[in-house]
Amino acid sequence: MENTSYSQLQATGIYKSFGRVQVLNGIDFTMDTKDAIGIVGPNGAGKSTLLSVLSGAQAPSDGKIILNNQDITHTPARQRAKQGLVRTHQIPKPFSGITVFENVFVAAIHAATNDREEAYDMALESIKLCGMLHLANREADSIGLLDRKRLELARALATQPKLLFLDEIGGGLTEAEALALVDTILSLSERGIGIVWIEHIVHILLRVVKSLICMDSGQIIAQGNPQAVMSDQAVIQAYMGGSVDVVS
Amino acid sequence: MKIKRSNAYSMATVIGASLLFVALVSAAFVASDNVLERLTVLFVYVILAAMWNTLAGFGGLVSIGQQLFFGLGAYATIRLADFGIPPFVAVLMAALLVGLLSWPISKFMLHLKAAEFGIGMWVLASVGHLLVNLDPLIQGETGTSLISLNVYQIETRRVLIYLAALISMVGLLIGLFYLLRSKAGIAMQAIRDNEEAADSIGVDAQTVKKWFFIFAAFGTALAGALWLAQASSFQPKTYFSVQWTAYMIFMVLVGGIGRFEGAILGALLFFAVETWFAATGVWYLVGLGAVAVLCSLFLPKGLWGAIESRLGLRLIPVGYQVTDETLKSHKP
Amino acid sequence: ADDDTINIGFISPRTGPLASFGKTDGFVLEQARKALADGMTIHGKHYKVNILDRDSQSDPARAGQLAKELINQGVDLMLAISTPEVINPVADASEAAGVPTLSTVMPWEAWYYGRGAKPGQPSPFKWTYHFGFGAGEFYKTYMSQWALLETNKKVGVMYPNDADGNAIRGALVPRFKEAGYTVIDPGAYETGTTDFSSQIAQFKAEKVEIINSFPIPPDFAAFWRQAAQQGLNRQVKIIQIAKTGLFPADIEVLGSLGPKIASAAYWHKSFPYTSTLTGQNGTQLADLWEKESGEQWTQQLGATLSLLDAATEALKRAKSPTSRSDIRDAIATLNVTTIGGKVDFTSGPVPNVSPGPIIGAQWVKGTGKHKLDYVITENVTDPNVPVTHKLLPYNR
Amino acid sequence: MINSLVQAILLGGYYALIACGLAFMFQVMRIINLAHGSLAILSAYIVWRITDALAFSPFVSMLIVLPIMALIGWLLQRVILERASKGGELLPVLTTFGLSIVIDNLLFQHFGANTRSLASYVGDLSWESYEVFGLWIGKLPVIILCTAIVVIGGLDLLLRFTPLGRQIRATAFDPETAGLVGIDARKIAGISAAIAMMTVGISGTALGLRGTFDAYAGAPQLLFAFEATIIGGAGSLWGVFFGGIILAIAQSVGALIHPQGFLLGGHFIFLTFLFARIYLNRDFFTLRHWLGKKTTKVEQHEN
Amino acid sequence: MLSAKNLDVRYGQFRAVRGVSLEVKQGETIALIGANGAGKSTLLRAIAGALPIYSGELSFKHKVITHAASCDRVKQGLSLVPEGRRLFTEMTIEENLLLGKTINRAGDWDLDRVFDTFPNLVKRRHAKAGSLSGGEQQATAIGRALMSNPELLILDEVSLGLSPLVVDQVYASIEKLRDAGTTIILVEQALDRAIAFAKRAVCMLEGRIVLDKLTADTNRHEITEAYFGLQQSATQEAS
Ligand SMILES: Nc1ncnc2c1ncn2[C@@H]1O[C@H](COP(=O)(O)OP(=O)(O)OP(=O)(O)O)[C@@H](O)[C@H]1O
Ligand SMILES: Nc1ncnc2c1ncn2[C@@H]1O[C@H](COP(=O)(O)OP(=O)(O)OP(=O)(O)O)[C@@H](O)[C@H]1O
Ligand SMILES: [Mg+2]
Ligand SMILES: [Mg+2]
Repeated sequence: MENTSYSQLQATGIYKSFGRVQVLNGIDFTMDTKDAIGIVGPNGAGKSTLLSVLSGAQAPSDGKIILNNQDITHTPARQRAKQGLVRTHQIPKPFSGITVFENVFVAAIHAATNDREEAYDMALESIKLCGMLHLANREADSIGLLDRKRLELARALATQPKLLFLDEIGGGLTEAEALALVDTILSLSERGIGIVWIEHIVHILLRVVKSLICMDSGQIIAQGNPQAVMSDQAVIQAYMGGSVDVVS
Repeated sequence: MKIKRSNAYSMATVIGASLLFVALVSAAFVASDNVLERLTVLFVYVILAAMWNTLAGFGGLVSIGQQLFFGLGAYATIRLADFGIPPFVAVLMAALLVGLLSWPISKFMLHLKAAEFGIGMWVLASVGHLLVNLDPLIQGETGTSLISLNVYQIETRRVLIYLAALISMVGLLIGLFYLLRSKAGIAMQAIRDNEEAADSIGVDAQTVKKWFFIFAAFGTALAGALWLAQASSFQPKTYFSVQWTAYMIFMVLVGGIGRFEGAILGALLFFAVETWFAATGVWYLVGLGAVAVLCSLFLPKGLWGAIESRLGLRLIPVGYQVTDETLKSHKP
Repeated sequence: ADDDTINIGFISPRTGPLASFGKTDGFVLEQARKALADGMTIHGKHYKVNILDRDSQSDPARAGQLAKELINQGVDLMLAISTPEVINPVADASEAAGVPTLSTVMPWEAWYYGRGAKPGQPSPFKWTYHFGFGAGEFYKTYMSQWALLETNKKVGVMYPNDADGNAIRGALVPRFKEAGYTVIDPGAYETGTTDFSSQIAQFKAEKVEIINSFPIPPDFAAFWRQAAQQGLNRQVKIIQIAKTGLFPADIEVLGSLGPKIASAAYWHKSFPYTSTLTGQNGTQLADLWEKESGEQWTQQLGATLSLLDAATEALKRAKSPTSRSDIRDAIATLNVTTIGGKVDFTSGPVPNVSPGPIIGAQWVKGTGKHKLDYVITENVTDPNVPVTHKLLPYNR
Repeated sequence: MINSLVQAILLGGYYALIACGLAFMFQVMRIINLAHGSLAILSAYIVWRITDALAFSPFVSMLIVLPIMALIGWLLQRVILERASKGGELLPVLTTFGLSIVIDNLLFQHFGANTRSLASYVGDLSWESYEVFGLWIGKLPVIILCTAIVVIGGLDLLLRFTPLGRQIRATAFDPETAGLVGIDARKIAGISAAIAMMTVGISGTALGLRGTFDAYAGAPQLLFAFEATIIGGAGSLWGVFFGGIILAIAQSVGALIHPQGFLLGGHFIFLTFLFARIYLNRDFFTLRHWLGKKTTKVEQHEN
Repeated sequence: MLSAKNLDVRYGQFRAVRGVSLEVKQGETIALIGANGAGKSTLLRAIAGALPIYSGELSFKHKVITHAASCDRVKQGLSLVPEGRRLFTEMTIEENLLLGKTINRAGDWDLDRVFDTFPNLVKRRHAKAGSLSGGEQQATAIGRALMSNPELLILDEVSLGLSPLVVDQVYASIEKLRDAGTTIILVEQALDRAIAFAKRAVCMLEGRIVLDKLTADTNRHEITEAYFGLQQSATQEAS
């Protein structure tokens, strides 16, 4: 397991269990921090859990996580966030008692910069990028579910991430909205932000990612070129079924 | 300007508050004894309400055990005075000591969630009380008195305590104001709403909570020490009584929880109610309880919350408002 | 205050947990106001007398605040009664403000040492005075009471960690020992304790025949019921309690365990004195109360009236009854007999204190209209009080 | 020593009984009822009033009081808790705190300052005892302990295995969604509160029988109940039973160490449990993992 | 079967649903579409009784239910799978499903059948719902609604968060329901799927219904058109 010189996120032998339930079963996973990677897999495969482990919200039961040659297995989430490793939550967790702007601002001022003016700009910028400017002064508990998901994204963006973990932020969008989202993510990717995106709407995902991972029962069952992964027999069996929703 | 943090009202508030402060300072030399003594009590109430609001309103940490710090503040004052430290120095030192003590306490207590925190604090207050009872100087519930204050002439003493309370209150309120407007202030509210999410965006929840906790402990201890200074008697049961927290809850609930102005308004109201109705005894207490219940049910944001949403009045803003121009300028 | 009105502040616990002390105060004040309706003539000058009574609500913080308010309203004399929770904060406020204050009904040691006075040093108090029982009186009374029955002289003591308990422990335990008693002291307990099995076990093992305690009513009920469950009641000949047992209701709740509990009274309706203020004697006062309220008399009736007696006597003796310092001087040299007995500040054990009687008594099954009667068994601290009954052993 | 232990267990039965209503509301209805102690005193007063006025045995009076308490619970839910719990987790805490002040003082206003007890109405039962192997075991504490077992066991079965129990839990968790699956949420919430208050009625009677009470006696009862509840953990109501007993044993041990240690002992065990739960839980998983996987211990992060 | 006249639903001052009228006939299947924030969930929740109706009238099977409690609506056969699942997270899957049976309406849905339909739930049946993955939760939520044997089943964001395989399974089972004559309203953002499944498409925009047609008579283009105005600006804003 020798370290490579360029910037890289590397997870080796990740196990995670909740009591008796074994959720992650030896995940090995490496990515360049500028990659855009998609993760698919049946419900309950452990995708979100993997994300939690990588972002530091949960500690792995076993395994090692290395970012840029540095062991971050035991680094708490808040420090990973400051190092540029940020996630969104599948079930949104807004700060419901403060406004949308404040939600995003608190992220900017704590993870990205100490300068207030700069943080204002960063916050406004990410809110704008997520198309929520008109909601900026609304209290976060008065916005609907999809806006909450957008808020998750805006908040994560305001931390000026280097590596962004997205957990099902495209669900429930109309097609036009989804396409807009794709544009947003692509632009992030072009800026050199690494993306790990969990999504069930495969055709949207495939517009963004260069490489795809499919998980099942806490293991990676296929990874690499998206087209190849999607036509993998194991993937079709575990994930796609006879679905019409194939690569378009 | 992209973000507004103050408004026309808040400018007026600053001026008004400064004038009021000057007036209150000069009152020390002209007002009647009774007025000075009552105002001292009011200042202590304002401190108590503001400190509880700091924890519960902005941090979601509902403590039913703030009497711990109130009592310890008074106790430490007695102890220090017994060592021969001049009483007013002892008051400040006591508050600082209790603030210091609250740091290790915070290490444990802040890991607790919601109700466990609240009740845990209550139990801790009870432990503090029982431990203070073991001190031979205090002689258990017998207590003792801060007789070293008797060296001052009654007039001097009254004025000194009044000024000490006034300055403490103003200092703590200003401190609180800056704390809330700082980056820790907004972080505290984020933690209140969802600690895990706050953690995921780089907020150091334990540290932020710790500072709020220590600040509130310090302020509450100062209030306890001041109360002792103006009452002289120290009986542990009195100072470690949950009733102090009940008063704090009442003031904050009625005034407006999570609102800077609310705590102050609540303290004023409580003070007024106490002044006028306390003599009615049982019915006064029944009334206090009933008003607290009604307020929490029908005015969950308190009187100030109602005023704020009715009139759009924000005297002491601690939040962030994106200006209309910014909103417009970003629209295509 | 204007020159021909004397204002007296009066603070007592009328509501809250200590309300059984203050229950009769309204009635006694009414008697006093009637007597003072025409004012007082002192050194040839006529004064109106105004009593401003306040309810501390059993809250010491409030008691202190009320005292300050009354002081600022210009009272000439402050009175405080019943328990350290009322008296100490009031006395402290008065001491700070220089207002003469008279109080009664708490052990004077807790009043004196509990407010920062140190033994052997001069009194730090210039304005505050207290009369009534103290540990020394309890000692005399107990010695006299316990000698009435044949026992093995083993005393189990249960003193809580409160003002009364601490004042009593320090003063009594060594003296019991000197007097030849074996004292089994498990140590101070915190009020609110609900299980006393270790103390009970110890008392049983040591075969104590006398128990002495200063508990609050809930603690005593818990203790004594558990003691009975453990069979301790069968070996105890004298159960001598103070504080609980002042009022009949405290004993009634014990049901069949209540009668024959020994007690000590700071006042009893058969005290042979009359009030200097109202002219009533004990029986008249108690009967009037029973008639008006329908409830059994309590020793608080006489205690409150004796405070008012002493206060008015001091006023009469003051050079000018509207000058705080003159009143203070009058109190300092006061020597009168009130409905509660002698109040004498000229010869106290410490300055500012006049010790008063505490008479041995016992609760027995009622023979008249009450469930329990309170009878006098001993009178060493005031021989003028007639002994009416023999002390009955508890376990028979 | 053994005697102390036996006494502690008996006392623990009382704590469990007084705690179970609180725990029911806390664990199941998610309401922290700070008026719990005051309500227990209220019920004790009602039992006392009926017993005194009608010369019934307190046990009979209790049977009369149970429906009254149920009604009080139902009203409490409808008038106060329903609204309060909409405002989040904190609001009921504050509301019931206010309520307890109201109840205490109204009780004082109505019943006055005298200490009361139910013990004088049951003859010598309050202090009679069995003598077993040289141990004296009070009859009343045994009755109370058994009652605690029956009440807690009954509630536990009700909650776990009956449709009503399921509906109660669901309603407490999310009344709106409960409505969407066809539960009459208001009715069920009312029933839950009524059940909780009936247990409070029982514990109030126990309180009145074993000790004395006055209008302000609620607060310490509340604290004991809370300690038992939290020591017992949030798992099931049985936890509360053991919580009560552990609390009582800790108090006894505290009293053995230092005469003033009775209450302190209870508080310390409470705090110990509280923190042990936070810290051990984390270790617990890693420990299991450690044994299973034979890898180095992995520290868990706070989150 | 369901008839809404001029429904208005508000959050405080904000009118989220504005004068919506909608007739649903027995056996119909309706796809409710609309942009994010159009008011779909609000409308459905108001129909199910989870939100108060500000004005207008709602009737179900010829009975006015404008102000009926949500549990009474379930009793009459109206069941909602809410957006965001809203499971009882501290209870097991099985308990969640059994709760759906609180109103024991006649019909053939029971535990076994739900587990047949969602086999991925079987091995987790005694797990707390809160510990499930998003998709497992969605399946449980649908199962719970089915347990009451509804006549009108309303599904808000049916396939949100489900893997394609499970989406297929879910659709297979609601197709069975549809074919058995159950009336269904669903919110589905995957237009193709919605059009393929439903006989009628209803499109909302800013709280109003702007299109209501049989799917046979319309096409993707017309539907996208229906909320185009909003879409265009959203796209611009985001890019
Ligand atoms: N609790 C609430 N308080 C205030 N406004 C709300 C609330 N919930 C939703 N809204 C607002 O009501 C409008 C309609 O929301 P609704 O959730 O019904 O839309 P929707 O069509 O279901 O959208 P989505 O596709 O996001 O689920 C939105 O503007 C939203 O911001
Ligand atoms: N805190 C927890 N306790 C117990 N089990 C858990 C916990 N969190 C997740 N699980 C279990 O771990 C498995 C993986 O969950 P995870 O949320 O990672 O799935 P996922 O791949 O994200 O699925 P989905 O696509 O449905 O979101 C699931 O079976 C879930 O029930
Ligand atoms: Mg997931
Ligand atoms: Mg919706």
